[in-house]
Amino acid sequence: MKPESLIAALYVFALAAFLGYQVISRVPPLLHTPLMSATNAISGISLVGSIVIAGSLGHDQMKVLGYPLSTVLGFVAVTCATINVVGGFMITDRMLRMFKRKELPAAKGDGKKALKG
Amino acid sequence: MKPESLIAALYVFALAAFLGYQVISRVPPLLHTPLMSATNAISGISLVGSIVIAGSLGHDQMKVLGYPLSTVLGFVAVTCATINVVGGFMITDRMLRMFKRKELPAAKGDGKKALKG
Amino acid sequence: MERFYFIEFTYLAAGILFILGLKGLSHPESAKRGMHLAEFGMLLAIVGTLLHHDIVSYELIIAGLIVGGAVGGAMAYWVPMTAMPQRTALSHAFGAFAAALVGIAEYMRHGAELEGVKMGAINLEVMLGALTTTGSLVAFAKLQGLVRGTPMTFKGQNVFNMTLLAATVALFVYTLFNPGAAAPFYAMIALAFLFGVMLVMPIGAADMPVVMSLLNSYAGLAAAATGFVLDNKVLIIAGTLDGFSGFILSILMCRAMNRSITNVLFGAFGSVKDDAAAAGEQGEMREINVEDVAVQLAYAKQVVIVPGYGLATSQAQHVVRELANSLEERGVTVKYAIHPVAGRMPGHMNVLLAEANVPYSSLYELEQINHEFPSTDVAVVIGANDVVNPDARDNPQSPIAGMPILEVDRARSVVVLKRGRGRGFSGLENPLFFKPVTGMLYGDAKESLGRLIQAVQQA
Amino acid sequence: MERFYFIEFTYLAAGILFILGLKGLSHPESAKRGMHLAEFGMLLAIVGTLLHHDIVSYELIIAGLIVGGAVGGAMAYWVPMTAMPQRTALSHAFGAFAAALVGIAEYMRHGAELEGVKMGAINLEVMLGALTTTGSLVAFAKLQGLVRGTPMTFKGQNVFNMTLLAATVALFVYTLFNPGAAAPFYAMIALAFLFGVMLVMPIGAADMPVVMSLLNSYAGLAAAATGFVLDNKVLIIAGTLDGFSGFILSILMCRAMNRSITNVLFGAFGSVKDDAAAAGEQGEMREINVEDVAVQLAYAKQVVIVPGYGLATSQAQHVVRELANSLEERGVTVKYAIHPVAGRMPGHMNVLLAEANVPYSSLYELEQINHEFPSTDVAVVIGANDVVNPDARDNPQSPIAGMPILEVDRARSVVVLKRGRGRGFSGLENPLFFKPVTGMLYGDAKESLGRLIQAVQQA
Ligand SMILES: NC(=O)c1ccc[n+]([C@@H]2O[C@H](COP(=O)([O-])OP(=O)(O)OC[C@H]3O[C@@H](n4cnc5c(N)ncnc54)[C@H](OP(=O)(O)O)[C@@H]3O)[C@@H](O)[C@H]2O)c1
Ligand SMILES: NC(=O)c1ccc[n+]([C@@H]2O[C@H](COP(=O)([O-])OP(=O)(O)OC[C@H]3O[C@@H](n4cnc5c(N)ncnc54)[C@H](OP(=O)(O)O)[C@@H]3O)[C@@H](O)[C@H]2O)c1
Repeated sequence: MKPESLIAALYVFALAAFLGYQVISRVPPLLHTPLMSATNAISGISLVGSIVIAGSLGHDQMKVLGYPLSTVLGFVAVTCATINVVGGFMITDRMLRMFKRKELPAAKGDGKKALKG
Repeated sequence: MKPESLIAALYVFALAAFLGYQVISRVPPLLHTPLMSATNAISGISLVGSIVIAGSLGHDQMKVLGYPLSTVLGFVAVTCATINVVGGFMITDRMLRMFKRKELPAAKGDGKKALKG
Repeated sequence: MERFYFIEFTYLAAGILFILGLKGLSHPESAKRGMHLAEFGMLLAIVGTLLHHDIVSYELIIAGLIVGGAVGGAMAYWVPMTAMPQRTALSHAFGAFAAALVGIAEYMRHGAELEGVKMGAINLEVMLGALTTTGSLVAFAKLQGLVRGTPMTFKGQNVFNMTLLAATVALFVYTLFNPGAAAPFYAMIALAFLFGVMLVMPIGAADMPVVMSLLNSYAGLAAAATGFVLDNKVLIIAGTLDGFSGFILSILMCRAMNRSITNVLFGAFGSVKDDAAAAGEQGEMREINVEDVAVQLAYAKQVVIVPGYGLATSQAQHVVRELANSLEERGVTVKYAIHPVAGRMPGHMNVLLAEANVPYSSLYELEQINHEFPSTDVAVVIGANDVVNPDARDNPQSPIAGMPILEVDRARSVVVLKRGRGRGFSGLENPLFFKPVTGMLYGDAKESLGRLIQAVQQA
Repeated sequence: MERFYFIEFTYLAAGILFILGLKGLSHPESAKRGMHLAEFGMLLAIVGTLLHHDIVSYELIIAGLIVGGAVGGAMAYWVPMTAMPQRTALSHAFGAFAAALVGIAEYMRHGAELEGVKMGAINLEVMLGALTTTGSLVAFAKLQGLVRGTPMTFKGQNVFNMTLLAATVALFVYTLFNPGAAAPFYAMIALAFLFGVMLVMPIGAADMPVVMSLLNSYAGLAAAATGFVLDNKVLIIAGTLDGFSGFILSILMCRAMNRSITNVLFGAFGSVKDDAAAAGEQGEMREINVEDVAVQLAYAKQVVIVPGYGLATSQAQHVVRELANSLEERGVTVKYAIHPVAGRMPGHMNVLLAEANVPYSSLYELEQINHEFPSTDVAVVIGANDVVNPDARDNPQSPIAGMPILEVDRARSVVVLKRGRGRGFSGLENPLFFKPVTGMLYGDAKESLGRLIQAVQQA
């Protein structure tokens, strides 16, 4: 790793850390569960790394079903990471879709009025 | 500028932009004047660039009092930037020192009580 | 060159979109859009990566994406909301495992020529990845009830764990200076996997949420480390965001339970349990029958419902909503009081009730509702215990002293729905149940509520 | 190598410290500490830079630091608080000029071998730096009263400015592709300097604050560009933070004045003035003498003081504080109502009153105080006009319609201290002065207040 890139990476890390703190600390308790699954999904970003490895051929001797071992590990990694990403995002969406501000236009509201009036 | 460093710089820029927005938008009106002079002082950071130029010898022909022109420009830059930095920070401190939460232990408070009691 | 820039820009965009996505979560209105941004960001990052020039063949990639997508989709589609904690734990395991594998593969490929910094990053990535994987799996097993949820301890456990940790760290350092030496590297991984198990095993199921958010942040840090290994900034950004959210959440939880993280991890709770047991009963609980409760509710002006972990275990969220409806139809004002750590994960109650179509505008947080109890006719406590335990407020000796509570005991009358004399998560006795204002309605929350609804109709 | 890392780490640390510094400004308590962090960060960055391996001789550096430090210190030490705006403007000019010079020097040294991206960064840096320099100088001159504060316009100005801008941009683009060509580069700079003047000249002194924050953000962006040129990230961070704060502040100001930035920059305000003048007087102003005011104040329960630009011009902050004291000694509750855009720069009134030792706990913002006016016996308006103009609320036709105001006209009685019939910044007539509740106490704010204090003593 070239020194320049190391430094650059550290900058990104430091700034992201601040930003993470700022942003996350503003999420209301109401949304903490979605937050958990959302960050969980985002952490599936290691998928990016996995893909490169699964697609490129390592020059390592050990072969599994004709593929270099490292490549196979890459495949497993892709699978796991994808589970994480897809699962995480879908569940988050599902949860968020459940949060509603106002009542559905249910008979309820009217019933109430009817009784009040 | 190497592509890698350009990209890295862009990352830093983007993250800093977000952070700037988050942080600044939390500053209360009470402190807007100090904020102005503080950021003004911080923008004097170009001092860093100026110093390098004032300290290194450009291989440019034009000479001013024996110094290469670019170096002299560097000197002027250092001076200006320093004015900006020192002035900005000192004035900010001076302002902030004026902000007090509670009364100074002035006769006022007592006087009040005295009258009330 | 063009390609290089294109890829890098997809990554940059992804990073920005992730941030925007999390910003969106600051309000339920903007949350959905935020998530879609984040998802789009992920898509961008993937597309960008597929163009990477090292990639020679796509079949394994495609295969992995398809299999993973199918499994992930299925999991997301079929898990009930009440199984959220387990699912998240499992998902962590997968994510962390992927990170670990990437690290291992990287090592296999350029093990020898790795220099200090990069080797350190790989070690960090692999170690965090490994222990998070097994740790999350144990957490999953406990939450799912596959293994005993109670803390599992054995003699000399701490000594063992410490030596384990020491050995792992030693190997970590050693490999730093001899990247070529494969054996120690793999040994370190093995130990890390084991350490993950040892770390979570002694922790009770109820504490899992805290542990999980911690594991969450480890998983994030592992991803960030991967970013350092591959010199890929979007990994660093995403990983860091993740690491922080996990960390902040666990802090919040601990604060709301007022315990220290160390206390959670190295559970000093066991002892407390005993003292509490020793404290024993304080007088009589007044039982009360469905009809009386129904009448109270039917003719009340304001009713506040206080859900707790019991609501989750008995899946009573929908029935609660029905009860609330029938009361509101009678003109009763119904509000829900949500304690930050009611249930077993942050926002647990909010999700359950949202699932039952309760609008979040009628969910009230601690500060918003506490001052309303005095003017509340009936407070209905459904499977909640610790979060309404007056001792936290009144008794400085109590182990949960200082933990903010919902002050239901200030209401004109209180009805508690629970199955019996069971303790809450903290294992403490709850004086509320012995107060004159309180009536106990025994039985599984769901059933009790069902009977209540009918009774209310008659009333 | 070690040195490289050391330098880079000082920069990283500096960047972090700057951020912490600005975070500190989110509360007056933490502000001081925050600033010290930022200052320490700047120190670190400087020390780090001094170790840079390109540096061969230090005499010019030392000289520059000494001279600059002395001048800067003197400026900071002697400017009165009321001259804040001017000082800031001047300081901007210096900072921007430095950025421009760095760019020029860089160009002199490796002009020819600069490729696209870097040349673009240099151009941006130099252009922004140059126009900010002259722009800020003009702003300074106007605020200091060295030149006429009123908008200076001439026929065909817009056409001229547009061509000027076009020419600058053209040269900008040209130099991108021919970095070697020095003449166009320097021509661009010259035009940029000129453009800065043209940009600010037509803007009235009162609008300067907005312009200045904009220039502030340009200065920041120039610094950020320098960061791209020198591939130095701390410059990017600091510059970006600066750029954003300037931008956000100008937005806030415009919103509070409800005008658009373009409207400020290309002042459509002139026209409005005339209409307003046309509107002319509406009835009689009721003059009222010091003694009556004194009695009103002395026997009031609650008095709210509403300071405005007039307080600044007449430097009356200390006298106000004295008046408040003597009233409080009589048991009167005194509160200060601070409008976000009272005065001529953001937080102007806060600083002035802070200077006079008014604790910020007795300064109230718009939302906090407006509902209190009905229960206020006397509202004392000191040199404020637009910020208390009821038209903004009542008259949709008014050019400032919708601008939030302090609703003093709801108070039981209002006393307005001003010199005469002078209009406010907006140049509009103010119906408040003609309302029956309102009494006018003519004269310079400082003098009137002085007389008031004595009268109160007697009362
Ligand atoms: N939310 C979080 O993030 C989080 C994380 C970690 C720990 N915790 C802890 O979890 C606890 C949450 O407090 P809580 O009041 O919500 O729950 P709790 O204190 O754990 O009490 C749950 C109560 O529900 C009753 N119950 C269980 N199953 C039931 C059923 N099927 N029907 C009716 N009642 C049932 C139990 O009594 P019976 O057995 O008699 O029925 C028990 O007393 C707090 O101590 C908190 O610190 C929360
Ligand atoms: N704060 C900001 O950031 C900012 C920035 C840009 C623009 N502005 C604008 O500035 C205006 C501020 O409103 P404002 O009410 O504070 O001030 P204003 O509307 O400008 O009115 C100031 C008043 O003070 C009086 N005055 C001037 N000198 C005085 C003296 N020596 N003694 C007593 N009275 C004196 C003047 O009347 P006489 O001549 O009769 O004495 C004038 O009517 C707003 O329109 C705002 O939009 C503010």
